[in-house]
Amino acid sequence: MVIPNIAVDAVRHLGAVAPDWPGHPWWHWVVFTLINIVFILVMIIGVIYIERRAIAWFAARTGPNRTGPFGLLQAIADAIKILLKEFITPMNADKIVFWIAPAVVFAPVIMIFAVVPFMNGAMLADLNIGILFVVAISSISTVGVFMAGWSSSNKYSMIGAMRLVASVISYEIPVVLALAGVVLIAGSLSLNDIVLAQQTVPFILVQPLGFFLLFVGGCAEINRSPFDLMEADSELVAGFHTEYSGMKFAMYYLGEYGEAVVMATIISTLFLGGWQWPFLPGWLWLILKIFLVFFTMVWTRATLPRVRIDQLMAVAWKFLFPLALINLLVTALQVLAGWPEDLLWLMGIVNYVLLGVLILLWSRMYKVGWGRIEV
Amino acid sequence: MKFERYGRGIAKGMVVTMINLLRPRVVTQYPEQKLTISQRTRGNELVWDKDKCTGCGTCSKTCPQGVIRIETSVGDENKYFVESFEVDTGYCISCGLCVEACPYDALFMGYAYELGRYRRGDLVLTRDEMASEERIRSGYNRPEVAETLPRQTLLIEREGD
Amino acid sequence: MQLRTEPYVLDMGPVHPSTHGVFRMRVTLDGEAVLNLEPVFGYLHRGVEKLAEERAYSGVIPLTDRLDYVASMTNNLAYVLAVEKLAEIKVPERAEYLRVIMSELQRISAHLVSIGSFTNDSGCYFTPFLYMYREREKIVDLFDMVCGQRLLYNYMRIGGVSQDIPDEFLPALRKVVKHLPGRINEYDRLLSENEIFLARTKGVGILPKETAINIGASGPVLRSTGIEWDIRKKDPYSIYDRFDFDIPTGEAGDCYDRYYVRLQEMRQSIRIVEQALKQIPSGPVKADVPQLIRPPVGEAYGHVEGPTGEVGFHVVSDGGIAPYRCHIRAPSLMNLTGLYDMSVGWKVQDLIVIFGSFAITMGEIDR
Amino acid sequence: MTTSLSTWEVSKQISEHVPGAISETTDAAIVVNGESLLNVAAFLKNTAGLDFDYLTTITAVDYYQYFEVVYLFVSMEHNHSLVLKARCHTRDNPTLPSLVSLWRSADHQEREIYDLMGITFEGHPNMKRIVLWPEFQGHPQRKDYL
Repeated sequence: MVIPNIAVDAVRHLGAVAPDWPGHPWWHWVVFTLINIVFILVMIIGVIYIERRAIAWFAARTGPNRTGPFGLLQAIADAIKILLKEFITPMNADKIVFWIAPAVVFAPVIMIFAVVPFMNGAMLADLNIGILFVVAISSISTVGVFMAGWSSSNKYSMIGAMRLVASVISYEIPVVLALAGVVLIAGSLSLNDIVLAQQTVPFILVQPLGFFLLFVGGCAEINRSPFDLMEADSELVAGFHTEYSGMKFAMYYLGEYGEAVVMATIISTLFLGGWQWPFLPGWLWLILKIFLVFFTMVWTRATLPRVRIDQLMAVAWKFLFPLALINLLVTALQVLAGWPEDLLWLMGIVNYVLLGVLILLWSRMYKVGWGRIEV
Repeated sequence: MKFERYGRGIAKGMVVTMINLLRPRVVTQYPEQKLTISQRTRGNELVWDKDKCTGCGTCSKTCPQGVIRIETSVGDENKYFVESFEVDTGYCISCGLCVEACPYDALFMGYAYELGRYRRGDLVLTRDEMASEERIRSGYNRPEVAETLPRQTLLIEREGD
Repeated sequence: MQLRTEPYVLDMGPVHPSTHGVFRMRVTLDGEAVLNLEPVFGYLHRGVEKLAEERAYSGVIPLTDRLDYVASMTNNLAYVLAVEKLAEIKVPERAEYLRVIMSELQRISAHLVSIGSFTNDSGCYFTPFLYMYREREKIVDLFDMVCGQRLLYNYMRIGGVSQDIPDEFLPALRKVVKHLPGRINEYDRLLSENEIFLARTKGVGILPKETAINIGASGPVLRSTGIEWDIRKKDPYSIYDRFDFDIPTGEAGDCYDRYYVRLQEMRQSIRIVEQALKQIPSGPVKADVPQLIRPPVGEAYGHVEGPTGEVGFHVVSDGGIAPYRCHIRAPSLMNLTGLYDMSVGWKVQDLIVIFGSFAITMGEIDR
Repeated sequence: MTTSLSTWEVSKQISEHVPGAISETTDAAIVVNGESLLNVAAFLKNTAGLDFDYLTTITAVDYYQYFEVVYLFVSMEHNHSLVLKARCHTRDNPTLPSLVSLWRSADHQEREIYDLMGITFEGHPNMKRIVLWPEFQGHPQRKDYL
């Protein structure tokens, strides 16, 4: 534990030299680009392990335990196996699009980590529009998925891709509105500033509704169960990547878990205090929080059935969207009224009561539509 | 979806899965860990008792698949001598009817279960293979053999409640 | 602006994760909504009925195992009942009890499989499925102990059962019977109130009462529409008239009711097994029936209430050692007649759920 | 207990309403002419007191001289059953009227009989092979099929 600690401290020191964008020394970019790529790959291996282990434990199985100690090297073994596989291109596929699509899906995942602080100021670029950057970049992978679904010339892929586009576009709105509440309280769009603002109270205690919305919306946006409609394995075989094999498939696989890591990182940065916490080094706290959030996602995946596509849309537009608006309005009023800094806990209590009342109310008011059409 | 009960059902389900996460796992790691199989296992490696068999061919007649081939000739003391006795286990459906039909208790189901072969021809069991002493007899329809075999592992006993 | 759309045809199956074997549905879709559906059978056709004509009466029993391979015991029983009716064989008392115990355990295990795969179809990622398989394993252990195999039991014989149960069977069965209700309640909690599960299954794929009768539906599919029709009650075979149990019925005839009827039926089956355990006498387990039985010329229809519905065997004898004709009434084949009515207009996802709620086995449909 | 209706009484009733339909009555079953099968079936379904609303199973048996199709009807209301038989005496192109218009449970079963036994059911909306592929020659369930 000593060596990484020193390394990260050094890096943080380097990063803190000049937080403004254009004035950075060149080695800052190199070092952090490397750190980001390594971090995301290691985290992907980590979450894949957690996913496979936890879902196996939930299902009364053991999970991977053959490769390495406790099966920790399973993801690497899978990667080696998948590298040796033949890559098959369907005859009727739109070849160029088919080949580009995996890169389009995977690249944004790495890009997002540019603005995530591992410790105070230890980040690739402390953009003053950090959250906006996250929201904008994370939508790009949708294009990649749609490219894959379109170019595969497979009906299952096409249905999966259409579902994904529909769901991501709808869920973007409640997610962004949920983020806005945090931004209002923190008073900044920069992720580092938001983490610093959680010095005393993590925002999950202040913004419970925002957390709930971001968690549900985030699950939908990265297509995790119960909203994993785009690759609904019991209906669409494998959704948009049905026709992919070999390393291209691995790119989707990595991209999918990379998105999960990103979403878990955003949630833990915005609501769980990011690297803030005593005793342990900050980057370790961040990793632990990411794993915790991810574990919750696995837990829901292990328990819940999948929703239908119209129900998915109904949840976004009839349930999450109004709640997000109300949350934003209430938070804005609270901030506008100049809520005293040391009474933040009271704001938390008020918001929790609000969460309860709203969920009770909406349970009564909201109904998803009748799924059948007349033929 | 109507949250008439405010998502209580989902919460209940989550609790159930969490309880099951904490339960001991029932999976066994097969090649290293092996459970004791049933005393009456119908492994299709038939075991044949050369001394008891009279060559009546009842097994062959009862076999629904018709995979038991038995050739006999009249030997000394007017007894049948079994010249060849073959079972193509590739076609055997392990139904156990031959063992039940045998009037002299000369045929037994096998206790073995790892029966993969590389060649299809190897699946045909010959007279000597079936009479081999190394084969363990299963207790299917042979209670006296069943008593000698170890007790079967039961999940209900491993898991308890 | 008017966008031009056109329906397209999607071949679901024969190789598809949710077709429970090798079933194929030619589905015409408008976006995600099902406009037309044509089931295509026959990918697992092995000609069991023809094969049965060339085997001795006892040799057909292993074939019946391979029809509905998640419910071999009840298939065995249906065939054996038909032959016994034909040959007028009296079955010993203990064998009757063993038959009842085995078929009720089989019903529990088959329902566990159906519920498990149904939840899998509705999108639970294998968790309930494996829970169900864990419980099924306890029952399969018992079957293994009795008849030496875990899937294709081949236990019933003409005139009884193949062999008596070993000594440790009854204590183990008592333990299982004591253990299972708690687990069933647990899975009830896991699924029956889950809002997402309700949203996916309630009101989906409704089969009206009249249609259910008209298409010849049976088993949980029929009972979920509210019709109290259970052959164990209405035409008691074996010794079912000695047991006290209820017929769980649904109300709407939707996917949820089919699921819930199965869940409640498991409880009733446990009740029957408990009663049978108290009453089981000692004695012989097989009537004195020759291995190559020759029933008199005639025909008989034997049916039982299998886990999927009424499993029937229509056996025609010409006095020989092999059945002259052996027709199998496959409950799943009849139930699937209603698939079109139930799924047209719903989405692809609902189609999978509706199809999963039948709990079909292709071995039985294609034969 | 599902009671088997007395075939003699039912056949008397049938012959009153559909004259000339019965060709033979035994203790176990009523054999009707192929041409009047649909009328008899409709009579069985719609007559109060009989109300056979459930067609349990259809079996076709090949007796070399003729094909016999066995229908087993059950009434859920009265819990009684009846076996009805119809015969086809040709081997080349045996036909019988289809009962799909009355009981849709006949749908798949008649297709299966057509497929395996080669009996065509007239009036069936979708008389195609069900378990074998469309190009298949012959009808394997027949006794002379080798």
